[in-house]
Amino acid sequence: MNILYFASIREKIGRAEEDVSPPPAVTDVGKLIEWLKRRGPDYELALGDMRAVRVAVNQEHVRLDHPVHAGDEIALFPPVTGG
Amino acid sequence: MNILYFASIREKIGRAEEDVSPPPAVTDVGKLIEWLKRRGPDYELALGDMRAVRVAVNQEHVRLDHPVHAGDEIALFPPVTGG
Amino acid sequence: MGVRVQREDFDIGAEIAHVSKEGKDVGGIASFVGVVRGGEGPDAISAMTLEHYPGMTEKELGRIEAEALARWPISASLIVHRYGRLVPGDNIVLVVTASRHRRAAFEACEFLVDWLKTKAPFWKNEEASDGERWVAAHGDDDEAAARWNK
Amino acid sequence: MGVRVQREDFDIGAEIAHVSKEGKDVGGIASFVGVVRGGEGPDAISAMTLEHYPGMTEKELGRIEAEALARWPISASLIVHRYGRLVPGDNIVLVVTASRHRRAAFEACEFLVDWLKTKAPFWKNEEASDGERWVAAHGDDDEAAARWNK
Repeated sequence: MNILYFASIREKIGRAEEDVSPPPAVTDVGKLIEWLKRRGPDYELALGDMRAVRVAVNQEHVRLDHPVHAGDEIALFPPVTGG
Repeated sequence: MNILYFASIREKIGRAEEDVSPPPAVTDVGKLIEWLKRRGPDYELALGDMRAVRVAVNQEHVRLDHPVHAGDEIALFPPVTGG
Repeated sequence: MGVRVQREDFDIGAEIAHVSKEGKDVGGIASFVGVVRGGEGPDAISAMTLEHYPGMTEKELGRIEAEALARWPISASLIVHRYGRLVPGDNIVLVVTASRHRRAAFEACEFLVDWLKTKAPFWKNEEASDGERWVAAHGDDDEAAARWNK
Repeated sequence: MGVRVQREDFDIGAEIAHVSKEGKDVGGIASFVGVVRGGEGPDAISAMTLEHYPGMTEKELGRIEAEALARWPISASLIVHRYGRLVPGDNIVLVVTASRHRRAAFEACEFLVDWLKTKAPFWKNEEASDGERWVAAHGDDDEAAARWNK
């Protein structure tokens, strides 16, 4: 699945986008984030405070229990600040 | 004094402006209008329904008891309809 | 700050840019353009002519603008009102208000537009298929302007 | 009807004229331009950069516009939002709504602007004398947007 990072989360992780293949146990957004946080301190820093993380799956805002599948476009970003 | 007519009142009276010298007894707007109405049927038609006549003296909206003097610019017009 | 009454059309983009530059610490510019409605059917007008009282109109528009500036924190504003014969699609009036805060800009702009539609010394003569007529003052617009007195 | 997200500036006059012509039976066009505030003192910013989520942004703006069209009798509308690095005085966003009635045009325009300021997927990075920082989402704007849910 393709993961996009935006704004401060993108800066902390150090990349805008990556393709990942999590294990089959990663079935929803919450589990995906827990899995990502174990990839290193940058991920832990970027995703540690879940109150400041928002998620979109295939460009729709979703909650942590939303399922994820191979082929999904998953975006992680801080709360929007508007234009 | 200089009298200006606008819109439907101008059309009924048949002129946009005239200089008049009413007698000394014409001391306020109400008396001026009564005096004008005696000048002919066009004036009577234009000024007969006082609910549809508004008055400005020297470019300020006034009531019928407002005094008039030689040298004043007096405007008679229907209620405004806005832009 | 400014008020103009003119026969000519106005350049909306240039006017808004000017107000935006004139104001200090501007965050938002609200504007409104009133245009001549065409429509279809028996009520459709083919043209309208706005008559006004030169000199007094500018004074009254200036007073309206001053009132808006007293009620809202507006850093720059403009009213341009046309007179003369206009056809459907033509611009009639432009109101622009710039402020640090968008809410103030919107409210002052709407206040000015409501006022202009009811209190500004213009008289409207409409041309339709059955001839021309002077428009009578009506109540809806007075109601809209009355909102602001509450 | 239309939504555009672009790096380039927009031509306010041309956009308003286009919306005015596109709409049927238009009597008034309300518009709002949001610009980068400069200001003075320690809070003053020297530049800001808007980041967005290409594709999702356009979808969300399209939804907002559809909601406005469902709530008010709007005959034409436009949202143009810029992204990238902007300096004080630069245009950020343009919202234009055209309607037969001025009240509908104003309300729909203000609704869209409130929404854009809180819900549109943009992230703002501000540059000031003491460095740059990501702006945190704040409460005032949410309150303004919440007005419309009452």
